[in-house]
Amino acid sequence: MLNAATFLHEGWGNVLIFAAFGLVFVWLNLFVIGKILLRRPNKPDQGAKGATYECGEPAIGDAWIRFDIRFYTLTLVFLVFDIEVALLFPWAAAYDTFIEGGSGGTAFVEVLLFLLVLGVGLAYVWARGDLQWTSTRPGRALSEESLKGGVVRVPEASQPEEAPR
Amino acid sequence: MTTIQGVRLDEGERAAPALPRDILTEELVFNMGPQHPSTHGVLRVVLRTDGEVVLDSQPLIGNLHRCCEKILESLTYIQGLPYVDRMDYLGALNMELGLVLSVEKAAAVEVPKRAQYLRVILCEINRVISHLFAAGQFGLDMGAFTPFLYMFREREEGLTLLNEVTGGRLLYHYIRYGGVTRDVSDDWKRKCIAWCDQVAAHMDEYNNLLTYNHIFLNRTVGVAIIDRETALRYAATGPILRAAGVPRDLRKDMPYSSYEDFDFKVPVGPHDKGVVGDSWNRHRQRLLEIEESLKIIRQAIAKLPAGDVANPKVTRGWKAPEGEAYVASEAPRGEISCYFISDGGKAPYRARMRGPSFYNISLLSEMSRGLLIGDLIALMGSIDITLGECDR
Amino acid sequence: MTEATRPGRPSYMPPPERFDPEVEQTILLTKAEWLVDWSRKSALWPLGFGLACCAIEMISTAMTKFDVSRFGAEVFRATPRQADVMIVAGTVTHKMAPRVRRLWDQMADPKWVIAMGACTVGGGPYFKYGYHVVKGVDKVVPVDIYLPGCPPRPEALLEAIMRLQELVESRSKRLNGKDPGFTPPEKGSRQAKKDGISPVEPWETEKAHKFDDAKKKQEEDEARAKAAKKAAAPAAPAGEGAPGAAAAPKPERPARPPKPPETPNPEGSA
Amino acid sequence: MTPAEALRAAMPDAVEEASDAFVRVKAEKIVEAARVLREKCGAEMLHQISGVDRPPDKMEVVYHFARLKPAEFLCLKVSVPRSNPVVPTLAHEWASANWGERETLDLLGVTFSGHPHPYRILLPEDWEGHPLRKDYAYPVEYHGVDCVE
Repeated sequence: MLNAATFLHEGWGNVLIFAAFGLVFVWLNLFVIGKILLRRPNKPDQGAKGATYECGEPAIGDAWIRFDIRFYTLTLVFLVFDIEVALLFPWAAAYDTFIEGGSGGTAFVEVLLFLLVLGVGLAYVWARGDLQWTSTRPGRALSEESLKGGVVRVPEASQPEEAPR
Repeated sequence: MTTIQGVRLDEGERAAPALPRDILTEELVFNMGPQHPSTHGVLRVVLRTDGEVVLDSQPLIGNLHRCCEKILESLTYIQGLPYVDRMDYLGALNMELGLVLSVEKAAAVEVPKRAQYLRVILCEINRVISHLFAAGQFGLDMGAFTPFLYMFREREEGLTLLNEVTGGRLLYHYIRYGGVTRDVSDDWKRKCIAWCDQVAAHMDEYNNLLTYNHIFLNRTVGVAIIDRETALRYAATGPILRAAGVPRDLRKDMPYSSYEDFDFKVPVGPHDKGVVGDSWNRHRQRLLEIEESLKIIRQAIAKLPAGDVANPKVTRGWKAPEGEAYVASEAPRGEISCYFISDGGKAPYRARMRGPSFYNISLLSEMSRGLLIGDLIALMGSIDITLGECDR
Repeated sequence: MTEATRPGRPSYMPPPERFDPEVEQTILLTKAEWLVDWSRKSALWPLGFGLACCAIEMISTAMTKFDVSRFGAEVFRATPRQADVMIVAGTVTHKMAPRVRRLWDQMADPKWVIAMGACTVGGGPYFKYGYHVVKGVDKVVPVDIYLPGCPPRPEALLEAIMRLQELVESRSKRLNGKDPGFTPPEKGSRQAKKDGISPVEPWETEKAHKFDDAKKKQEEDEARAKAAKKAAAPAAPAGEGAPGAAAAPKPERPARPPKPPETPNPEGSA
Repeated sequence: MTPAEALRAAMPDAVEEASDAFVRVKAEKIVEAARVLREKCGAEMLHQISGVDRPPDKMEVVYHFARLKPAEFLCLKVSVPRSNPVVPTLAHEWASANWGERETLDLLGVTFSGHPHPYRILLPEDWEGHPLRKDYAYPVEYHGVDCVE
């Protein structure tokens, strides 16, 4: 039977407060801030606003270029070890139940095995030199010939010089 | 030859021919342009990079060309002085001294001893302030914001000191041909000595905070090494040359404005860490030069002779007689010089000012090949450029 | 002579588009409008964009002694996308002008401009002989606050930021009709703030283009007639004493083109 | 050894005028003269290149070399006709000449033959005229922005 005491006791009080709070925020967003947003200055393509920002210059060169492979392998390596850590979290959380269940030792050894397997992967990648993402392997763009430099060489002008009309 | 935004970029092959065709990778060309936190002003650098490694760069200057030399030829002698201040707005008094020295040598104007001492005192204070800004800015480029705040504390006191004598905080118009405009009071001398002690006391604080900071060391030791030969080839002078091991300081080698009366050491070459000529040595070089400048200030104040501060013969409408001179002096960023020609007219016939940053930046293109982009920032921060004197 | 190619209008500037007032008049708001303006005023993020000597004074203002963070403006954003105020601190040269304009275009609205230093207000010391210096940055971007001084002291920049905050805050008063129309604050800014006097919104009147329809055409014709009459008179050789030895005649300054017409005070508030 | 003696000894015909302050050489011989200064007189740094406009017919290019031990400046002058000022470039041996000559080209219009990158350095690419010439007419307008208020 619903009366004031049971109403509060069964927790409906909290629901009432949260509902009130929710409605206030809904009203605030829809009506008050909504109207203000409607009246913000809205000039999406004024002048060069849409152009890519490159320190105040019209962007030269092209961003859609073929990057070096080494960045791709590096992200793959990161992905693998990220998942590995993600898998360690539940194990760590449940480790006390293992101890109560008496199989703490075996759980620990299993994790070591798991880490060992991934360690082998890390060693392979390390030996192959893929972790060294800064320097490029010989034969890549950073060969002696291109390091000779001189004036900046660029494939071709991809952007007209004058500001877009 | 393609032109992109005023940049003459040579037509070049897409990548090194040694690559097998299938895994051809391209280079990214972009601007580290006029509006960039680490270019210390409106310098624009076009970079060609492979990933993080800079293959080639081309600094493009001229965004702050303010026609200084044409103005010096159009205005009378006295009117032209404020424009020389605005060349290196961080070491403005040294710029004034540069122009004034060559005009005085050409016109054989005699400067009273007290005025020479006052010029030395204020120029050295200006050098300390400029080096504090440069060291703090370099720390800021490397990501350490706090040292910049600490160094600015001393810099603000120094600015108030100069403000008290010259009337300006950053640009002073204090030095005239044949002397200076105002004398200093005894109270000011006491404050100046107190300020010198304060800066000297805080030097080890800066070193612990920034110079010997582990991260800073990793970022700057052995990075962008400018050796003696490259510096001389590009005529890069000042802390860059001295950090590269060349004991060249015009205050010692070609003394002017009675610098020979003071004994101070010229810090040179490899300091206690890092390789000779690397970014860390340039930074350490500036901090050591601050300590030397403080010594000079103390000696100059102690030995300040009596006498008037300006040459009475030089009045407002003064004109230099026919003649020419080339005098160089040591500004915080390098050697400035003025090739002054006078034909007896109301204005200088030609006053060719040398901005050290103009030559310090020109070695950026060769030095940046093979650097990482972060190291290029270390290189630019350590050579400490001011675009005012670079573009004039 | 279309609007885009009117002399005195930089070629890299897009043609101005009209701001349609209807959207604004329909909705009158009180507290919410003030809330938005108060939040914008208290967090004016400047664009880290120092050109010359004034930039060093701008950095001094951001440091501990003058501490611009008391006004919420110490976060210097490196990219224009996240900046609200463009403090043009230093000499704008002709080579730099298109870049300043592009940076201003790339800033998100609402945006303001403080012209810091005599060079940006009107060419400053480089006015007469600076062939490469733009005589005042309002030829390039619409300026809200002009801050003279060479370089202005950090306290002056703080004053400029306070004036800008009044400009931002006055927007809600103006929109709510409580504003008796734009008259520049005669006495100190405190007085102006009390009276609720506020200039018109920067993004509504493009000050840089200084144009208005009928009235301007008539002023231009007058100016052109006067210039033609002055050009007819013998051009007196101006300029200082030519250097004695050189035989070449001193080049006298070119005839002054008709002055671009001023914007009259907008008649009244919305 | 002073520059005057060294240059007289090395290339007597190229020296037009020699005094203790400077040596004026023929324009074509400037590269060899600089080389003599480097080997014989110990000039280690090209300190400054200055162009001087001497209307109506002369244009001067003044090179200041810096010697470190004992510290001194050695001056070379070259005068070329003002109508077509051409001077061979020093940029291949003295790297600081690269930008110095580009600025002289930019502000005074002296072309340096053989320069690796002969373009304006300070003024925009499409700027007309060379400002430091005595008869330079101020621009009225550049890209739509008025130059005279």
